[in-house]
Amino acid sequence: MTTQSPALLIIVPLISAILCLLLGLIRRGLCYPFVVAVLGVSVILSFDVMGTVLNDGVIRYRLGGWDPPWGIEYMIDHLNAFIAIIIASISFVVAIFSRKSIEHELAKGKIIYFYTIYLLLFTGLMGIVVTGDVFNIYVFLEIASLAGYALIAIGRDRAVLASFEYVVLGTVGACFYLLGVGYLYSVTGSLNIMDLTLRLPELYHSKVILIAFAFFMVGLALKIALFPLHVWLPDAYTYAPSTVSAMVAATMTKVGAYVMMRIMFTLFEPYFSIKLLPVTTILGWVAAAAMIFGCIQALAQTDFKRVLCYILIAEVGYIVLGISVGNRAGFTGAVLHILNDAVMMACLFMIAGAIYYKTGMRHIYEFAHLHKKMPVTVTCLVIAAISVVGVPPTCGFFSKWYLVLGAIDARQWFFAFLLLASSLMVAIVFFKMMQTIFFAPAGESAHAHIDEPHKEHKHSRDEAPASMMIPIFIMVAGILLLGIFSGQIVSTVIQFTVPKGF
Amino acid sequence: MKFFAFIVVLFTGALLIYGTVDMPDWGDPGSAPNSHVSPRYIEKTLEETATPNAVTSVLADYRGYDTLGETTVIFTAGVVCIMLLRRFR
Amino acid sequence: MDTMQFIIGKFNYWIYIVLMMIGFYAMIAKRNLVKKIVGMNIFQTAIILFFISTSSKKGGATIPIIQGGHGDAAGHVIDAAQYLNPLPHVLMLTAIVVMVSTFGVALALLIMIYREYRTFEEDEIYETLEVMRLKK
Amino acid sequence: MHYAVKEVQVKERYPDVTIETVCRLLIPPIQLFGLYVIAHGHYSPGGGFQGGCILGASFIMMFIAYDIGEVKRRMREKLNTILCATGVLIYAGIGILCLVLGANYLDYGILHQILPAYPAKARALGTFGIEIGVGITVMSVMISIFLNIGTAGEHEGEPE
Repeated sequence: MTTQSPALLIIVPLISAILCLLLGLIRRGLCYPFVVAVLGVSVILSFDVMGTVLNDGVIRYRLGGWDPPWGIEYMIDHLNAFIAIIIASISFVVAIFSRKSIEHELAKGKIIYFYTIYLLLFTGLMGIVVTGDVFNIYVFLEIASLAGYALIAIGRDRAVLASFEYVVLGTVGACFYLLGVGYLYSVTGSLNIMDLTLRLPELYHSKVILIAFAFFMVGLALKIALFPLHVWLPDAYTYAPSTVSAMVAATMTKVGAYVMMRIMFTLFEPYFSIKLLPVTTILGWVAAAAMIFGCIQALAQTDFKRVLCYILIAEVGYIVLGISVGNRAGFTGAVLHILNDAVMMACLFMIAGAIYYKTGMRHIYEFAHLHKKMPVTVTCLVIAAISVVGVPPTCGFFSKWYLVLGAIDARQWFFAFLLLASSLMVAIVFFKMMQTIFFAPAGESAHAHIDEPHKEHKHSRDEAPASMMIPIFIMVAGILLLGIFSGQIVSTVIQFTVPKGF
Repeated sequence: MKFFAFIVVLFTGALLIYGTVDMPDWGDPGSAPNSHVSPRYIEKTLEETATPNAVTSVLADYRGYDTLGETTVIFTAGVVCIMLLRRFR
Repeated sequence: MDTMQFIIGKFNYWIYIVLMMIGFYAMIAKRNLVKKIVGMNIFQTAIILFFISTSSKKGGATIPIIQGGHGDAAGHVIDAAQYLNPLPHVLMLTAIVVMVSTFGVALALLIMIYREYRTFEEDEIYETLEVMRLKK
Repeated sequence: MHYAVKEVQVKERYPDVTIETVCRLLIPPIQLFGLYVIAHGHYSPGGGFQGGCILGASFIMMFIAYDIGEVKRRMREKLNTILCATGVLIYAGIGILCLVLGANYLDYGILHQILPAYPAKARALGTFGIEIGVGITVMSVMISIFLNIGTAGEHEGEPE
């Protein structure tokens, strides 16, 4: 089993997606347990792959038995395996969460198709992560994107419009990526990442390679919603169903960031990306702008999910900043932040979903005295918020610590300062929210006149059902435990992901 | 807005054309795509896969995994269209 | 003479880039949603042409189907220069399917938008949204 | 400006002898040609995707010449969905078969253990198997997308 587990990582969700559709035609209720079971198996498989990588080094799995430059291969090193575990675990936990939330927000007949597409989205993301072939990344990127468009479009209000905007911009991003592949192919004749690594260095001064690199970067920046190209993200993730927001926000941008790392530091050597081109400067400034812009916008929003969306844009800025400073601490911080941010975002979006499920409230100004009604949820919200701000016992602190160290090592004092400043602004965002929840004057809650019958029960405890609370607990436990064990994570896994040449 | 879009398009096009300067000429038999990986597909397709059509053998065999992805993409599109457009009771 | 050689060698790429940019312009500047996805289609088609053009070989090369390959005639030596490069064709078959799928999904979304707003014009949609917001 | 897109509704059809006769004569050869394109993909231009498109086109032609009821009588909605899944399942299943026989995923060469063929020929047969899978999926997805978009999803859903 161990030798074949890289392949099973893709096949299991893919075949299950098809079986889920067929199963749903027989009995609709079977879909949910089936999906949860499959994703559980995927988590086990991803840990198995990680174990193999830790023991035996890089896995190179040849699909169809063909040698690499001719066939397609999986190339799994510490970085891939690490991201694969994150994706699998987050999808698993969010899938548990989905049950009530989806029944609440979707028409009954759509549930089968929802779970099918959910598994296809997972397949696409996993496919991007494990593959070692640049064109294959494009194919799976499109699977993930198509599934993402559909899942976002079934949301409420303006979801369809937001999804359409996402289709247009996402396709531009994918096309730019494909153009980058085409330019690389026209001068190297190869698509395999390891083969390209051997063939590229002699071409580093070619204009084609330069343009290919630029188009890879712009295409991926569109996909991960880096600051000037983020316009599709807030609408899309705000109006999507809560389950989808939690899944997509936590995984999609992270996978894009992973592909960016792969392209900058494996496909091209750090020498090319950092020394030869002014990428450090450009990406650094863009990321800094993203951090500040995201936080400022988050301050101005009232819709809870929209606040989270802008914080997500800022978090993408952190990750890209970590990539762009180009040293050991910065890269460690970026990889660690991918993990932490995935956990925190999934947690916060699930909390938003739980609040919406129970009370129908979306805007922060409606949240007054929520702690009397849903004390456990609010406690979880506080812990997650503390982590996003970056207070020591939680995981958010440690990745920011590495990022600041990286910025200081690179003598980018200004970036280090901006990191701290944006943390402060995130803190203000959450303080505002806490103030509304705990200290709002009695009787001023804005929703009082909207749903009158709720008023008598407002102060009685009424938590979301267990299938929603358990995933939130898992994530909160994750936030605390990842904070405590972040030293171990860095020393067992992340230190091996740092590319050679740093 | 339209003017801005026009500038963006002109800039992108200029970048792309700048990149073509170092590309191999059209139809150059010695260019990298024609000399690095692909010759094996043509020379060995009969021997290794017993399929004279090299496109089929590459599509379904050498790079069969891509085609699996492709089939998944179109399957996704089918399911997506059903989910989005069908009115459910 | 050198310039001439250069232009003859590269003009195919330039044509595709012009096509691509027409599509790209339609995608980002047009206010009609149908025109946007038509532009998307032009963009992707131009990329397909670009890839296919990297597979061409001058000097009498033909489609990559081995002649005399029926049956078990696996004996004779095959010269790669006689056949076009099959790899870009394969990649583009995949890309065509992706393009069709994206187009299908985009059309489905358009129909949903039409159901909701009764128009394909972006400006009118935003007007409707503004009216709805004020009504609240 | 308003485009002249009227309310989408499935109208009654106006029977037209010419169109119906031509289609009745044309559709079987088209479908046969589609099968030929799938089956002969090893020796001539063609393959699963192209053949699947032609097969799907024959149903789309039926939809244009007759009406949606005719297409749904020949290819039920549920059957279409199942076929759509079956195609991918065939593809992935052949890969799994290779896995079970002890080779890597999609390594059709190993199929010579269960097929009466030498390894290279087994590869050709495996290729043929997946072409069929691709063809089935492409055909049913073409029909499904066309029916859903062509009628704006207003036709009857699955009877449940």
